[in-house]
Amino acid sequence: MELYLYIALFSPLVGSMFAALFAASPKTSIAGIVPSFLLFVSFVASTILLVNILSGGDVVHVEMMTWMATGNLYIPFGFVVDQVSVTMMMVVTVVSTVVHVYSIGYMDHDKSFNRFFAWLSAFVFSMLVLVMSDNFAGLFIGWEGVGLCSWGLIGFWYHKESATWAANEAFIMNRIADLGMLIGLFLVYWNTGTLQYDEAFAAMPALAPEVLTWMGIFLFIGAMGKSAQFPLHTWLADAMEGPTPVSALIHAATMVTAGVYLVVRANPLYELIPHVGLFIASLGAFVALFAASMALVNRDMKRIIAYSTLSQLGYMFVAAGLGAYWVALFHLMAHAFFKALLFLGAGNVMHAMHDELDPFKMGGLKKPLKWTFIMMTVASVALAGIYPLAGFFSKDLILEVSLIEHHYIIYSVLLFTAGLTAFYSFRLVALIFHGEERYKIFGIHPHEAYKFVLIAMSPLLLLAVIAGSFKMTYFEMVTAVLPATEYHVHSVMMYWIMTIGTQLFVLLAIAFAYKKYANNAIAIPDGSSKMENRLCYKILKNQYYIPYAYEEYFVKPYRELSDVFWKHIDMKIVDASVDGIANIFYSTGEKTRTMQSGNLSTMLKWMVAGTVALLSLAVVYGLAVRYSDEIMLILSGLGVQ
Amino acid sequence: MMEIGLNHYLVLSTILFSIGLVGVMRRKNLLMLFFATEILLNAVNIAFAAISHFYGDLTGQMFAFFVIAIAASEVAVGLGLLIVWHKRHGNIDLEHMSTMRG
Amino acid sequence: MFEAIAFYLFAFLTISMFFIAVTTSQALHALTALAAGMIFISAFFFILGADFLGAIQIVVYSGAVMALYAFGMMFFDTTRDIKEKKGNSAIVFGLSTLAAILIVVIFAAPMVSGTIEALYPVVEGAGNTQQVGLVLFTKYLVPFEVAAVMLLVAMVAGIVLAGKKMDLSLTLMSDDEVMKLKNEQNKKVLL
Amino acid sequence: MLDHILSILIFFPALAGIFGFVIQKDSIRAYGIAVSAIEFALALWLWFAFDSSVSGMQFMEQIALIPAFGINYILGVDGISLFIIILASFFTLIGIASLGETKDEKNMIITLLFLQMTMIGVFVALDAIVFYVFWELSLVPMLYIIGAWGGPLRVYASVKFFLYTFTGSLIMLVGMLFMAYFYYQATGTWSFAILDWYRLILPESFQLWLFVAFFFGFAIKVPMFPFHTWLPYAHGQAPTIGSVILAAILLKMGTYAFIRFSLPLFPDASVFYMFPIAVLAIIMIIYTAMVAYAQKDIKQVVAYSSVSHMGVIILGTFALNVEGISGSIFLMIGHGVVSGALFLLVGVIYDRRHTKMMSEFGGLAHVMPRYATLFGIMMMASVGMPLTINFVGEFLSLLGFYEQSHILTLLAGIAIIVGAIYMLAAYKKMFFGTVTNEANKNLPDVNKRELVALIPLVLITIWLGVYPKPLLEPINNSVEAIVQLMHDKSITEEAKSRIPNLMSDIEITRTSMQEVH
Repeated sequence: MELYLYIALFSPLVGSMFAALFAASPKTSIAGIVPSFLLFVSFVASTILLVNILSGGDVVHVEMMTWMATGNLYIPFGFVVDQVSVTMMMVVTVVSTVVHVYSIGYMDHDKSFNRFFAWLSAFVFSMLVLVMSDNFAGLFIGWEGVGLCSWGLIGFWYHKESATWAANEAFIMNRIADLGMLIGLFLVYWNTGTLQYDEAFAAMPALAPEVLTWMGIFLFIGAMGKSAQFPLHTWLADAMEGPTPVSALIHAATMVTAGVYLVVRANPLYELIPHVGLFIASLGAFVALFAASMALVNRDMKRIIAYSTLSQLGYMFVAAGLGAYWVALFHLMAHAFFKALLFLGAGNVMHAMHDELDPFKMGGLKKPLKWTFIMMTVASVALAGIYPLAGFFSKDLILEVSLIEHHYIIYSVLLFTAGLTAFYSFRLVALIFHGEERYKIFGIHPHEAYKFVLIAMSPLLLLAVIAGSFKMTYFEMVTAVLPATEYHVHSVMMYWIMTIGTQLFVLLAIAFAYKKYANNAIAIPDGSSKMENRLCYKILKNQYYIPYAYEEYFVKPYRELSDVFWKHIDMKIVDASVDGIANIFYSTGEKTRTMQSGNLSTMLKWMVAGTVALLSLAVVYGLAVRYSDEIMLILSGLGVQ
Repeated sequence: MMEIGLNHYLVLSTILFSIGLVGVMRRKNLLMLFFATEILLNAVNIAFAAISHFYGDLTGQMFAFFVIAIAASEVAVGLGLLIVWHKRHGNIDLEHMSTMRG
Repeated sequence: MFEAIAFYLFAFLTISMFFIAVTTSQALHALTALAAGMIFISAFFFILGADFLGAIQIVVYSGAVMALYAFGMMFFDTTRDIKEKKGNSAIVFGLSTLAAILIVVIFAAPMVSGTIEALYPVVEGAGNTQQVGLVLFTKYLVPFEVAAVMLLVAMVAGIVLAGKKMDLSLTLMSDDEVMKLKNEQNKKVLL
Repeated sequence: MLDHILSILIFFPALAGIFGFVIQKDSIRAYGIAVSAIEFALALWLWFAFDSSVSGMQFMEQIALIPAFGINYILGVDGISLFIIILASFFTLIGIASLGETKDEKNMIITLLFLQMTMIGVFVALDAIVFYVFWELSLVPMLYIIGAWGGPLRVYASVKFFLYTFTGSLIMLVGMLFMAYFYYQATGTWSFAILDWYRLILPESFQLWLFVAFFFGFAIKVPMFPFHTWLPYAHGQAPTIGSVILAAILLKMGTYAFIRFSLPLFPDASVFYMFPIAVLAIIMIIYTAMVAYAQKDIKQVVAYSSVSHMGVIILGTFALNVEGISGSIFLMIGHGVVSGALFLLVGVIYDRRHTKMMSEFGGLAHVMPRYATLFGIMMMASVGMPLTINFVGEFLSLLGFYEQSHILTLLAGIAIIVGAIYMLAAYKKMFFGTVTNEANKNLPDVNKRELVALIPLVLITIWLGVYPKPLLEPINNSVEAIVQLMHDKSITEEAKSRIPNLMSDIEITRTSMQEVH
């Protein structure tokens, strides 16, 4: 089994290096095919590991080699394939294999084709390190590794200013969170003496509650960055500057869920500190609503999906925060499938529309892009949580969890958000695929994506439909390591009312979206309509002015302060005082050179004066020695030691 | 007062020394400056001899001998230099010697 | 008693002679006063029992050094008054007095005057000259010889400096001629 | 030969440098490469022969110089200095091998060989006077390199460099003399041997003063805020090779000396000054990172980033526990490799365009993809990406200091944010976007000569990031000895509690201890 573990882990790395060999040479399709194949190998190996776990095999735990060892610190490169990580591995390898194959088609005309695959495979490797590591340090390696790859992929089209800006923003914002993560690691190490999961978690119940609280908070700050929780969320929407497969893989299915994974992985810690868990859940609920509200009015297809991702991450955190770790993980998995599908579909649309992102400029694309239409609709239905698609099982479960745990505010927020989700998802679908064919004005002739691309997407389509049916198998598997709380509404009546009510609410929202946006004469927002002039619309459109505020109150002051530090403090104070001291000597020399008038008589006078000065020093010293006791007495009387 | 001790000699030596200092500082004529330095040396010699006497130690006298020897050499070389300077410039005034101006 | 009278007398004489030497504007007066002062100083040496030193003082200073000065002065115009620009005499006297007071204070301080020990004690039953000879030719032999060499060097230096080109007056020559001469002599010691 | 390998390591390059004067101009480069390659091979041999399980000094040599004052020529190497020595010989080799078109190449190479002598001398000297001599001598070749081959302000920069560091080390010298005097008072014999000094326990008040005296010498060399202003000038004006050696090795002298002198000699003072120094280090980290962000000149960005990283090293050193000190030593190596490589990379573009202004560039990734890749790797290493060499050091340093203060570590951790900001901003300005400047359209990519220098550095960066054990193990052993020594020597309660007691058998600490009062 260890062999399969290594194959699963390292074949993406090999693929990445293979593609990197061709990074500087012109496009060769082999640079895309080989990494995709290797990822498939990785997927197969992961499946074997999954089967092993499912069939009751032991958890595979290997220690490859020592990484850092000094003092009491011992950090190995250790990997563990248990029920949680194998779930993540499956998600990662499935989605990334699909995305790789898809990218061969999507990036077909890009001159940096080879480089793209190098980065993409490197990302998968980092992500696998993240989920498979058996200690916090290994997690951090993967954590930073995915950040790096995300930077490289968001800024993949580095000639675009907006892309590179977004890449840097994502990296730096993640770094802010990583600091929290790092501090969390330090706390774990100094309090438990180890960074291994099993040993650290075993030592935690004995620790003081404050320490555990801080630990939980700092680790969660790390999770907030990667999972783009408020207030570190702005990077995710901007990250849509990257190629669409990247958005599908990194910013929907895998990397952004790392935060959820961390909380799930650290469940023994968060079990001990339910108040932090409640905070996580509240923040999750807030972000769910907050992100969904921003998605309502956005005019950028990818950003809408990104906000929806953000919103779904909020759902996951609600589940994780309330202690329903397996639910969070389940939603993570289901979400990965349908959200990746949604993004890939969006990628097809973009290709067809020559990188147009504004859905108001599309419309009626269901004819030329039939398959894409089907896929995106299915994915949206799944996202909205309609029975029997994947979203229903996972999302409804979260609603139930919040209800059962008696957090009614969270419940109502989530319920309302579910309606919003349905609305904006189908607003998008309606705008793109239905109604008038507005794209014709721009002289575009959309065409469907390559066949193999569509075939590559089909596994995701399938999974988005059927993922819900794995629920019980999955539950039995992961509860081997996660708390096995079953969430059942006590009365059957209540359950049915709730479920049907939710479904109806969601369906209503969908209908409303279709009614508003699927007809031929929709109002294209041009700043004239009454709604657009409302304050709340403006706030939503400007993303609550948060990016603006960051720019205004963090970025600009930082830049200005840096300038002040350099030009005024460093140059005018620190350096100037050094030069000032040097100048004192210099000017003393300049002034006293008149003493050396060359006139011997004057010099002789100075000589005598010097002699007198030396003699007086001798006298003073002699007196001081002679009367040292008295002097000390006087000084001590004055309070000098 | 009547018993002459070491301090009397030292005070005398000091007085002579300060007279020499006055000469050194006041004189602008190099020859006169040389005279003043002779006074300085002699003042010190008195102190040496006196200390030697009152402590019963000959080291002071030895030093005085060497001081005299040095004074003699100094006069010889100094006068030679003085004469050359006088030949070249026609005076031996300190005020005119300022080539070492910094 | 006699010692005290002699001390004060010679002290007065010496101080006044030296004072004249540093204040007079006549070179000849200064020279004469200096020579007299030197002789009076030798009196102290005799009082202190350093007979040999006293004799040397008279021979070397009043004899050799003064004669040297006298010869040297022949080269200069000594008859006329020496015109000197008077500086600020307050500084001059003030500094000197200060120096004198400080030295006295230092020498009079108990920690200095109380800690002197005889390194080469006076040998009993020998005359001063004999004693000096004993120390000078044993402990101080090397410095003595070095001093002798130094005197020789000084003598040669004096002759070279003062005696060369006595027939030429560099003062009366124009700068060009001096330069020419210098070039001809080619790096000989001239100036 | 192994018995005298340290002396050979010191004096071989110097002798070879003297012979260099008679070498033909055409063959001087080959000669220089050969000499530094032999030196590097010797350094590797030293590593090979080094017994990493021993915590004390190895390959000791001792020759009496002035026995009356206990000044001896004592050399020795332990886990702390071993790798800096190897790094020094490695960088001299790389520096000479990658030397671009330089006027007066012969003198440059000879100067570099002399510089190598002084650098290695500093790191192997175990006698304070010998240490001081090499410490000061190292200024001279650097003064020449900046002053003779530098930019337009080279004279100002070199004089400032020289005088500033010289002033600091004079204060250090006074401290050393006092230290020897105290040793004399305590034992009745003079000694300048550091290992002898280790046995001396000084009262706390003495320690405080002596610590300050040593601190000035070391802090200016590091350079710590606010003594850092010579560095940007020196880097800004120095030729590429000068900046590389300066950043990679010379700055490490200061931090190395902290570990060699300040910590074991004055454990109580180290604890006493720990927080003030940590605050300075944090100012260094954040403030200089911000200043780096404001720079317009890419070389200055790297220069200020050096200062910022040195702050982390200082912080790790003053963690006073094994994790922190090991981390700071490892970070010295890491920062040496990374900043050296970054300066080499800046040199690459400077050779082509003769400007270092970032506004002149933009979109270089299009024209020089290999260059952009190498720069990117090194930038990420500088930012502290895990699995690169810098991360190990930074992680351990911060981890170590976390035990001493949580809040300060949190502040110091901002390093990873601000570091990313200035580096990414600089990278974006230089490499991203479209090529706007005509002069950049046809720049040639990195050539073979430059690759020879850069590829090994990249490999080391990643190798030691993934597998730091070969270095960490010997470092760890020697650091444990130092920490235990500090614990045993410390007098005050606070110091005893702050410096961990490892309770292991370590020989230097078991020798006699004397109280001095």
